[in-house]
Amino acid sequence: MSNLEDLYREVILDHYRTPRNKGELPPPATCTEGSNPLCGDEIKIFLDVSDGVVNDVRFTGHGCSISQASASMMTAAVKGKSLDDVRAIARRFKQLMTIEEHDGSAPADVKLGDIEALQGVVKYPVRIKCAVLGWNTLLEGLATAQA
Amino acid sequence: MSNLEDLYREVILDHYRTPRNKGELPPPATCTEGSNPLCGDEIKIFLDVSDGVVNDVRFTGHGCSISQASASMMTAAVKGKSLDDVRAIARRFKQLMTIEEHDGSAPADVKLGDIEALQGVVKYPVRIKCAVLGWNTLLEGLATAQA
Amino acid sequence: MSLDIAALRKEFPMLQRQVGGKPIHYLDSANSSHKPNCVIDTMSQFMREGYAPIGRSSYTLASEASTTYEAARAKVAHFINARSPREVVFTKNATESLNLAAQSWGRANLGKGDVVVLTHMEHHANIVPWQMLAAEKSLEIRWVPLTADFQLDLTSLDSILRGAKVFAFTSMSNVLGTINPVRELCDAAHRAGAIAVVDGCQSVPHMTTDVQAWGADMLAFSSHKMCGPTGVGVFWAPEAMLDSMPPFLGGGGMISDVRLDSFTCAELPAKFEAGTPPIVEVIGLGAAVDFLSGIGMSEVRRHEIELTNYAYRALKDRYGDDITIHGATNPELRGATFSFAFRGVHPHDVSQVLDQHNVYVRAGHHCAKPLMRLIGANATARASMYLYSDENDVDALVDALDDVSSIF
Amino acid sequence: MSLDIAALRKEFPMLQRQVGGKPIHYLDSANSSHKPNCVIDTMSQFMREGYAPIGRSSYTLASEASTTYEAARAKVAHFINARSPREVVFTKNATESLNLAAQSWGRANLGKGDVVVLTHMEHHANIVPWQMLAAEKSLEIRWVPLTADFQLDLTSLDSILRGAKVFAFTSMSNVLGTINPVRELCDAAHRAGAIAVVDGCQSVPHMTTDVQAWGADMLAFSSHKMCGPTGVGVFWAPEAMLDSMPPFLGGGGMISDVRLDSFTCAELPAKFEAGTPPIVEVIGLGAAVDFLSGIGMSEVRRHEIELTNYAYRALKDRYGDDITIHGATNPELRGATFSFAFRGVHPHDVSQVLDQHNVYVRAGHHCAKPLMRLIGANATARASMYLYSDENDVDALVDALDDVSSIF
Ligand SMILES: Cc1ncc(COP(=O)(O)O)c(C=O)c1O
Ligand SMILES: Cc1ncc(COP(=O)(O)O)c(C=O)c1O
Repeated sequence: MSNLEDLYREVILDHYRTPRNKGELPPPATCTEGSNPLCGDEIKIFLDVSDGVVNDVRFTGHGCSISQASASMMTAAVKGKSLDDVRAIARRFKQLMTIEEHDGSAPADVKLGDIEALQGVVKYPVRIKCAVLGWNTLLEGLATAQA
Repeated sequence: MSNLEDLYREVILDHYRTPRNKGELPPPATCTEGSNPLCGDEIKIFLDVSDGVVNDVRFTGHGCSISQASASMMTAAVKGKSLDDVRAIARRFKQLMTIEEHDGSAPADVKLGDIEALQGVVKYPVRIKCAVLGWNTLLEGLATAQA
Repeated sequence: MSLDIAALRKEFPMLQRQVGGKPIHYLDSANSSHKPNCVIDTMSQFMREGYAPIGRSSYTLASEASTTYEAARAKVAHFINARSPREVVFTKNATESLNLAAQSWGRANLGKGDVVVLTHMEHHANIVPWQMLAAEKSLEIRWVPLTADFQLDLTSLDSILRGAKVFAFTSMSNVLGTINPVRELCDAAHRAGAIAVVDGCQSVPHMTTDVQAWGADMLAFSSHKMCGPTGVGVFWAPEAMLDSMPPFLGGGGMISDVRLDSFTCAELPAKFEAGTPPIVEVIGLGAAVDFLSGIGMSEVRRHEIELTNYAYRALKDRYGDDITIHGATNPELRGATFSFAFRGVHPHDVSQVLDQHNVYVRAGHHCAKPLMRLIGANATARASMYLYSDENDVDALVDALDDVSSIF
Repeated sequence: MSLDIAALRKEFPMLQRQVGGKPIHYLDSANSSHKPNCVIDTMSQFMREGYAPIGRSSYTLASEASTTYEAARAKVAHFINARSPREVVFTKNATESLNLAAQSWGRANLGKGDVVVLTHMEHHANIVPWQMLAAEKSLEIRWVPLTADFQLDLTSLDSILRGAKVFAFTSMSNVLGTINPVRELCDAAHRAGAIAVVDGCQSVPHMTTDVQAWGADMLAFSSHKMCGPTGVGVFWAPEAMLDSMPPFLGGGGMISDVRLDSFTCAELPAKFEAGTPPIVEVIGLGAAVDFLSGIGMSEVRRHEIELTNYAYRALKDRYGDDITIHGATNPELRGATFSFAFRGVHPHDVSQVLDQHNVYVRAGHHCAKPLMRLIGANATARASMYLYSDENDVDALVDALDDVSSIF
C-alpha cells in the first residue's frame, strides 16, 4: 500500500538509481556548492561554460532520491544548451515547484520533458527544497562561471 | 463597607498619622538604608547604641501606612532596650509575620504589646514585606552599630 | 459607541469571574491583558489536535504545524504593516526583544564613547539592556527630559541626539499613557544618523501600528498585553537590518552549518529564533491578532478615548483637587492608562482598599523608576483600561475611592 | 509492564488523532512530546479563571497568580532535587538556558586562551553558544571523542580536561539515546577545576534527575519535551553560583533599583527572569511535573527500557543486517531514542514513506552535525519514544519499513 506514486515516479527513481553526469570536472570548470541546512543535503555542481554555452556539467553530493534525481535530470536537460535556454528552463522548473501564482516571467512554452515528473513534489512542501537544491546551485554556478 | 479593619487597626493608623521618633540623628549615630524594590518603599534607620543599649533611634522614609506604622511602632518598642531584648523582640515580630510554622527559636514570652496589631497583615502576603522593612533595616543597623 | 462592549466582554472568561460573590473590575491591562475565548481555544485545540514540533521534522503533522506557525507570523507582519513576514522574529517577550537590539546590534555597532539616547519615561526594559551594554562598552547614555506635564521635551532634541548612534524610546508611556510622536522621533534620530528603536509594548495593543509609516528601524512588543498568550514577544526590523545583525542566542534552528571550529547562520528569521520556539503561544498570538483585526484597531482606539474621557470627568467631578492625574489631560494625546495620586494616601494603601472592592489597579513604580523620581513619588496607583473595559469599571473605581477617604 | 499504557494514552488527546482515517504513530518525542489533558486543561483553566500578571501587582488575583506560579517553581525544584526553589530559573527553552550559562557565567569568568570542553555528541544548543563566546573571547574548545560504537571515549578525559574551566555535556544523546555517566563526568570536571554544565534535555523527561547526587554546577532542560507546554525552559544552578553570576537579560522584574547611571539586581531567582515570564506556561509545566511525578520517573524509565528492547528485537528480527541501529545495544545504557540506517535509502525517503503510514519519525541532522560527521551521514532517521509509546507504534514502524523496501 502506498499513495506515493505521485512523488516517486518511475523516471525519478531511475535517475536516482542511475544518475546521469555524476562526477567531477577538472578546472577550469567551475565548482559550486549548495546545501540544504534543514536536512543536511549537500551538492556540488561542476560547469564548463564557454561562448555562452554549457559545454559540460557534472554533479556530486549526498541527498535523498528527490534531490539526487532532480540534479541528475537537471544536468541532462541543460548540457549543451545556451545560457539563455538554461536560464529559461531553470525559471520554468522553479515555477513548477511553487504553490504560489506564477508571475508570468518565464516563458510557458519552455518544455521540461521528463522533468515534469517532479511536479508531484509540490504536494509535499518540505521536499520542494530537495528538488530545487541542484537548480539553485546551478544558477549560482552560472553566475560564477560568467564572472 | 470594608473588611479591612483587620489590616488597618486604629493603633496602626494612629502611628501612621502621628509617627513616633520620626527624624534623623547626627553622627556618631549610624544610618542604615533599606528599600522594598517591588513597591519602592524606602527607609532610613538612625541608631545611637552604646554599652549594649539602644539609647536612641529615629527613622525617615516614604512608604505605605503599614511600613510607616510598623517602623514607628518598632522605634517605640526598642528605644532604651538592651541589644539582647531588641533582638528578641525583632525575632518575635518576624515570627508573627510568617505564615509558616515557627521554629521555636524566639522566646514566645516576649511581649509585643501594640505591635501585635500588625498581625492582621499576615492575611495580605504582599504587605508582609512592608511591615518587616523597618525591622530588617534595624537588624542591619545593629550589625553596623556594633562593628 | 460603535463597539458592542457588552458582547465583547462575554468573549473574555476572566471578566465573568467573581470574587466574594461580586464582579471584578480589572484595571491593570497595561500590565497584562486578559485572553478572549478564541485565543484560549486556539491554543488548547492546537495542543489537542495539531501539536507537532515545527521546522525540523517533515512528516505530515509537523509540516502542518509549521504552516500554522508561519501563518501566525504572516498575521503579525500584516498587523504592524511589515514588508514581509521575514522581518518578524519571535522572542519570549518585549524585554528579550530589547535585549536582542542592544546585544546583537549594539554590541556589533557600538564602541567606547558612542551615545545611546533614551527618554525619562522609559520602562526598565528599555533602560537596563542599554545600561548593561554601556557598562561593557563604555557608552554614554543621554536622556530626553520631560516637560512639567510629563510630555517629552523636544525643544533640544536635535542637540541631544547630535552624534548619537541609537535613539530608543517608547511609543506610549506605561505609567502616564502619553503617546509619543513616533514618526517625528524616528525622523530626528535619522537626521542625527542614529537608528530608531521603538518600544511598542503599550501602543501596539491599543492603536494602529505602521512600521513603514513610522520609518522605524526596530520595534519590540509583547503578546500578553494584546489579548495573546504569555511566553511570546516580537522583534521587528527591516530585512537589511536583520541581515546585518549577528545572531543573539546560539543553538538549533538558527544555524546553517555547525563544524567543530565554527558555525554559519540560517536565513531570516530563523537566525534569531534559536531553539524550540513558543509554538503554541505564537499560534495563540496569531488568534489574538485575528481577534483585534476583526474589531479594528481604530475602533479599539476610539473606545479607549471615550472611556478615558469618561474616567477623567467622573474622577474629577467627584474628587476635584483631591485627585491628581499625572500627565496629559487631552485624551486624544494619551492612551487609556493613568497614574494618579489620591489625597496623599500611599498608592499601596489605595490599591489595598480598592482591592477590597474588586477594583484591581497596580500600585508601584511600574518598572519606570527614573520617571517616578521626576514625578516625585516612590510609587503611583495606576488604572489602565483596554477594549473590554467599560463605564462600570470606571464607576467602581470612583466609588471605591470613597472608601479610601473614609479609612485614611 | 506495571504502567497501564492504554489508560495513559487516553490522557493524550493528540494520540487519539487520526490521519486519513487511521491512527497515528508518533515517534518523534525526543524532538517534542505531546501534552496530557491535565496540562492543557490547567493552562486554559488558568487563563479562564485565574489569569493575572504576577509579581508586580498586589491585588487579590495577582497575588493568587503569583502563588500558583511560585508553586510550579517549587514543583520543578523538587522534581530535580534542587536544594531550594530559588535555584530554579525559568527561561524560554533549554537553548536560552545554555546561552545564559555561556553569556552570564562564561563572559564573566572566561578570558583569552581559557578552555571549554564539549563532547562530539552535543546538540547545537550546547555547541554554538560556546563557539560564539569562544570567538568573542578567544577561548579554546576541546572535544571529548567517541568510541567506535558512539559512546563517550573517557580514556583520556582527564588530560582533555586539564586546565579547562568548563565541561559542558549532554546527559543523554538526542541522536543515539546514549546515556552518559553524569556523576562521573561532573567529578572529572571538578578534579580539573572546571564547572560541569549538564544539558539535561533528553534525560530529565525520561528518568529520575538528582542534581545533588550528580554534583552538577548547572543544568538546562525544556518543558516541551516532558509533557509540558512550549515557551518555557529551566536553568538550574546552586544559589551560590547564581549569586556569583551577572544578569543575562536586563529589564523589569530583575532589578532592585534603576537610576539614570546604573541599576542594581533583584534577589534570586528574579535576577534572571527579566520581563513578564511565561506565566501560563510555567503553571502548565507545574502540571506536567505533577503528572510525571504521579506516574513515577522510575516507572517511565522501566517502560522505556522494555519498549527499547522490544523495538530492537522486532527490527532486527525482521530486517537483520538491512538495518543499522547506531549506538549502544544494551537498552539499560540508553534511552528509547535511536537513529537508524535502512538499506542505504536516504533518511528523507525513509521518513517520507513512513509518513504515508502515519509513522512519524524525524529525518535530518537532529541539530548535531558534528556527530553526524562521525556517523558518516548527512542525516539519519530517528525514532524516539516516550511513556505513551507502545508496541503498536513499534509494530507500525516495522511494517512500514517494508514499504520502503518495496519502493527503493
Ligand atoms: C540534547 C538537547 N539539547 C538541547 C536541545 C534544545 O532544546 P530546545 O529546542 O527546547 O531549546 C535539545 C532539543 O532540541 C536537545 O535534544
Ligand atoms: C513600555 C513597556 N516596555 C516594556 C515592557 C516589558 O514587556 P515584557 O514584560 O512583556 O517583556 C512593558 C511591560 O511591562 C512596557 O509597558
